Amino acid sequence: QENKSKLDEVLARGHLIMGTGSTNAPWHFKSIDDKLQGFDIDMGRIVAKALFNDPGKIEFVIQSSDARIPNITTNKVDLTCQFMTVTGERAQQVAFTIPYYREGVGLMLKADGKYADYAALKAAGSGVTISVLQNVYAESMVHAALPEAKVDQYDSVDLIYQALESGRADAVATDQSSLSWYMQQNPDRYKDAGYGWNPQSYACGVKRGDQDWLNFVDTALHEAMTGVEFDSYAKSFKTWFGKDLEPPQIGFPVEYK
Amino acid sequence: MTNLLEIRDLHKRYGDVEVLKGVDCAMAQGDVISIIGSSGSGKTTMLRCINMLEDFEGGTIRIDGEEIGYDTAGGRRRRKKEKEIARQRAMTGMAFQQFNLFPHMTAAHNVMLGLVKVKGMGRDEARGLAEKWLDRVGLAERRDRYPGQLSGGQQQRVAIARAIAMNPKLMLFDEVTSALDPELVNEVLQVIKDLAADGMSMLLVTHEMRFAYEVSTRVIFMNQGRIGEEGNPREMFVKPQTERLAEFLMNSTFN
Amino acid sequence: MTNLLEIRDLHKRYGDVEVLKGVDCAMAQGDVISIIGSSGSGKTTMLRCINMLEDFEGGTIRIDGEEIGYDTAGGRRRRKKEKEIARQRAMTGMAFQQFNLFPHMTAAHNVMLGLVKVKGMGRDEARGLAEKWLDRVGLAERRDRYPGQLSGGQQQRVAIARAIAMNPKLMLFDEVTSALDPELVNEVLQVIKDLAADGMSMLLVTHEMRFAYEVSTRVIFMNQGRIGEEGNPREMFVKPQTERLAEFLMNSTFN
Amino acid sequence: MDIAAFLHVLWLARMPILKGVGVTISISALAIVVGTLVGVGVGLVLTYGKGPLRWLVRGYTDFIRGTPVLVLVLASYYVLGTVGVDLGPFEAGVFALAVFCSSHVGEIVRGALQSIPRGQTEAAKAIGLTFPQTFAYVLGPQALRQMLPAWVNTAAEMVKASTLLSIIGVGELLLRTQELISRTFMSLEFYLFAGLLYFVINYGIERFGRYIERKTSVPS
Amino acid sequence: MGYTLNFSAVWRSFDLLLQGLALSLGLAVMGIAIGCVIGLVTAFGLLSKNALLRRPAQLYVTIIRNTPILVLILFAYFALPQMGVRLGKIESFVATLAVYSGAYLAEIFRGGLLAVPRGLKEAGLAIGLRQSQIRNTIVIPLMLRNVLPSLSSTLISLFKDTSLAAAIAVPELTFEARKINVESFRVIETWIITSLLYVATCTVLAALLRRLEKRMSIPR
Ligand SMILES: Nc1ncnc2c1ncn2[C@@H]1O[C@H](COP(=O)(O)OP(=O)(O)OP(=O)(O)O)[C@@H](O)[C@H]1O
Ligand SMILES: Nc1ncnc2c1ncn2[C@@H]1O[C@H](COP(=O)(O)OP(=O)(O)OP(=O)(O)O)[C@@H](O)[C@H]1O
Ligand SMILES: [Mg+2]
Ligand SMILES: [Mg+2]
Repeated sequence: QENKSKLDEVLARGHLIMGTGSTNAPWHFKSIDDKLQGFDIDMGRIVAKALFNDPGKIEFVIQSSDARIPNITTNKVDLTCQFMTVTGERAQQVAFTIPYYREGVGLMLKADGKYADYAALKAAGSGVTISVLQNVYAESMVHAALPEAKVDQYDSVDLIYQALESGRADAVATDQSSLSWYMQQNPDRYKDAGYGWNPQSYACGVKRGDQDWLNFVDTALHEAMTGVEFDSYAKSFKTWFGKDLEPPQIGFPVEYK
Repeated sequence: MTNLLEIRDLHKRYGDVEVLKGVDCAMAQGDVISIIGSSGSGKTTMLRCINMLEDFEGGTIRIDGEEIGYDTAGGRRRRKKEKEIARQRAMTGMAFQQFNLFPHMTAAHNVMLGLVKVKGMGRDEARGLAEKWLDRVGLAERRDRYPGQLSGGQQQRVAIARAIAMNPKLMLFDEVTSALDPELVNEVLQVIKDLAADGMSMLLVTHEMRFAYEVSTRVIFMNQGRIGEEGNPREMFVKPQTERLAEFLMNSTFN
Repeated sequence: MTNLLEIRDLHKRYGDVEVLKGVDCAMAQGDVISIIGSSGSGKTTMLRCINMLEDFEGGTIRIDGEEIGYDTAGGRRRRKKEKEIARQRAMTGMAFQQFNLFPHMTAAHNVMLGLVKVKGMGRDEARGLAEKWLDRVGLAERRDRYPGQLSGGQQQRVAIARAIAMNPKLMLFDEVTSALDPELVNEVLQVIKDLAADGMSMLLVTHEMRFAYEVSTRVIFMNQGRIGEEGNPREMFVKPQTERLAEFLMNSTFN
Repeated sequence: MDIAAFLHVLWLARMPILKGVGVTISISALAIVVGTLVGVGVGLVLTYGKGPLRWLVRGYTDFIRGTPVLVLVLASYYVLGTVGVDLGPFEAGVFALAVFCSSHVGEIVRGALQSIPRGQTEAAKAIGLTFPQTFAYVLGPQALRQMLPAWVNTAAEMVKASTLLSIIGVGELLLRTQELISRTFMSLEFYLFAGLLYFVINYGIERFGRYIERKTSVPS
Repeated sequence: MGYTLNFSAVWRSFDLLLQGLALSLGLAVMGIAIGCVIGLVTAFGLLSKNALLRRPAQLYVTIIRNTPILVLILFAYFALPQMGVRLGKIESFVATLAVYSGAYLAEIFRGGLLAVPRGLKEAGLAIGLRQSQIRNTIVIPLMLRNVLPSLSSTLISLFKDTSLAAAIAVPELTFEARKINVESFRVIETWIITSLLYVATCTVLAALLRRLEKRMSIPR
């Protein structure tokens, strides 16, 4: 009983409980037949497969972004994979796994809009308004690319797109993955401004202080990106980001290059 | 000389029910007329028509020769403008059974309101007049009390002062004592008596037969929307002409 | 024979003000006692103590020998249990100035409520009794009306029927006619007269001097929280012994 | 907006929306029922209670009424867990709304009871009714009529507050709507449609309240 | 459970919360002030004998009161510009709150107006006051005194509704709190402090209203 690892608990339970969202494509959202899908979801299934050799043995707990860390710390979930940006401050509260995606911020414009590209936006100075997801550093993040632009922060992804659509904003600044998914769903209406910046890592989170469990999840993700489960990872990557991955090189492990 | 008040063939209905079925009445300057009659006979309604608190469908009411509420020109009858009616209402003063003092104003402010807003008097002048009238009704020391701090009898006296201060040509009283405890009735009746002695023209609905008898120059007995009998109080109370009045008087003297 | 009601040295205060300053009173079966006195003299308070609607600080009240509201044993005085007090309250019936009918029940249900819930009577039996009493007060046809559909006089008669139907040993009436229009007063007074004729013991606070004179076997004049004078109505009204009563009677007979 | 395209998407999404409506209605109904039962107790203490108990309940209602519902929701989901009561999101959400509802109903009950004339209690006492009987037959029924309109308002308030449970992942109508938007990106259309559904639910409650009011009105 | 509270992240951004609170208050004051005017006009409309005034007033109140305010906010901010009405985000929110509170206040004012005895209006007529004078010197002052006790509940709810302005990027208190959450993930701590700020503000608001009630109360 004492100091038993979460790993044993999950194995004994027979399924994994993962916290995630349901309102952000292509990361975690609902299909037409009301099933959760997306890249985060697939990461969860990879961990479930590692645990039980069955990607279906997983239960999803839907949570808002605000709930990601509290649900870990109060044991509501075993693991959270929900496009969580790794920061030092957050790492003091939860233990991050190895990253499973590297994200950057991009700018999206209306195809028939006033501004042609990044240069035009930058030239317009304080005349442009950029809609972004709410964040403490949202303002400085935008200003890194467009030093004078006005910044409007919304609390959900659909609203930043809506702001662009209804003319409340001149461009959307958000994750490139989300932007490319959105443009793929709405062909010909939008265009990329052709500028990317602000790299960040996405990782899953588990409760602090359980090295055993963290090791296990790390191993599962690591082997998905470089080892036996690479095919599942690559297939998911292709589905949600539309790009084919080079298979890992045989020979000397890439980590030690 | 024109009559102070002249009512001709007054008709008033509420929905399907005709409440006043042709009332005629004339009143000279200085008259004090008591209106008696059983409940529902139309006494209140008649006063309310005179003060245009109710519209009426037929007949004319004139005060000092001026037609109240309507213009009848070329056979067509049109309600006067609201502003004109407001001016005419100020020719009569009215005191109600429920006092209807404005609860958020002191006694003095209750009296001053009409003086300032209707007569356009300055506040100081209005204050002086209000104090004069409150003194007259015996409330010199209660000027700055609110209605909730006054007894019923005192409230009713403020209400009378409020009406009188507007210097109306005619005062209307509608059962001004019947919401009062028996012991408070006298203070109010005394005020009305004093006004009568001063020559104020008054029309009062009352259930106090003794008072009607003592104070009025004429009594009107209303019966089912018409004037049933009318005359000098001494004659009417002692020798009622109609059976209905005799019956009414019998019932009214139990207490 | 024990007295029906016996009050000894009753004291009651509201905060700092002593409202009853030692009232003694005894009443035999079948007595009809009118309590008169000016406003604030403590008449209502006395009735409310008898019915334990108010706690009181000193003295005893006994009905049929049973001490009301308190147990005084070995010099210590303890309020009885709420349930016991409820039972004792049912020994007296009370009618209020404001009727206090239950607005969400018909006349018949108002009367039945106590019969069913307090006396534990069956609904049919209670209904029969309620109808009998509503007939007695002349409301046979209005049994199934709600209070809002009845005139004040009719409401007051229902209230009396509600109290009487409980078959109390003693009826208490607190100014039951003073919220009524003058013409409705008579119907209620008539009901009380009939009850008196039937031998019901009654204690009534009233401002109707004429009625007190006609109906009561004894009159109590309350003055500033004490019994000022007490006796046979014929003597008291004609030859008051105290100056205060003489003054009070003079003021009360204006109307 | 392209109406035809929207209607097509709407038709495909009918099941999740219906489920969302179902969850919204069950959350609201549970919260209203539990909140009302507790609220009646709260109202009774506020009206007739004495000393520390009353003082305590007064503090409870004032604190709850001043706190945003969102905070109540988060607190019952996370903070209750730390004291050993581990509720699922649905139960925690219903609990939070019921607590919120009880403080409002408590105030409504107090207002209704206090507006009944004292004479009613006295008349009931005078015919020998005990206090519980007085409450059951005289005060309660009258208070019920009195509080009906305000209670209907509170019920509609609960339906609107149920949207906040989306934060802790309860699949009620708003979260369902947001899920649909995240796939279809028709935000305005779906938000307005959800607004319409909420309107229908609340209007239904309003009509129901009117109906009960008419049914129980006393002729006068 | 072992969760230890750590408020350092909240204190670091506390000035943001205070700025947010100031904006919340500003939004509430502006929105509700305009709402009062709308509510007053609508209340007179609701009581009008003229169906041309009454019906639209009823329709307005029914629709607004039964629709979640979030939908109204999104509609005003995103849909109205597509219909040619473009307000800034603050103006848009204030307008929405005004329209929303107007509907609630209209109902409250209506109740207060009904409680002004008819006799007082007649007494005003009898001394020759015009309708508008009666309305301004007698009816409205008395109505305000009638509604003050029940107003505090509504005003507190409306104040809390300013938290929804976060949805359209208005940096009020809830918006700032969420920002701190996203950064630090100290969700529980942030909400504890934020809700204390809300509760404190509501308590002050309620106390002010009680003071006002006392000051305006009529001596008796
Ligand atoms: N607003 C109204 N709507 C309908 N009927 C009314 C209205 N006001 C009065 N009535 C009816 O008009 C009739 C006359 O009423 P009025 O008040 O003039 O009688 P009254 O002689 O003053 O009686 P009381 O002595 O009871 O005051 C009554 O039958 C009454 O029911
Ligand atoms: N609840 C109360 N709190 C404080 N004082 C009260 C209360 N009830 C009555 N009093 C005071 O007690 C005194 C006696 O009141 P009570 O009602 O018994 O008089 P009353 O003789 O019935 O007068 P009335 O003829 O006006 O009904 C009055 O001075 C009254 O102001
Ligand atoms: Mg009348
Ligand atoms: Mg009394």
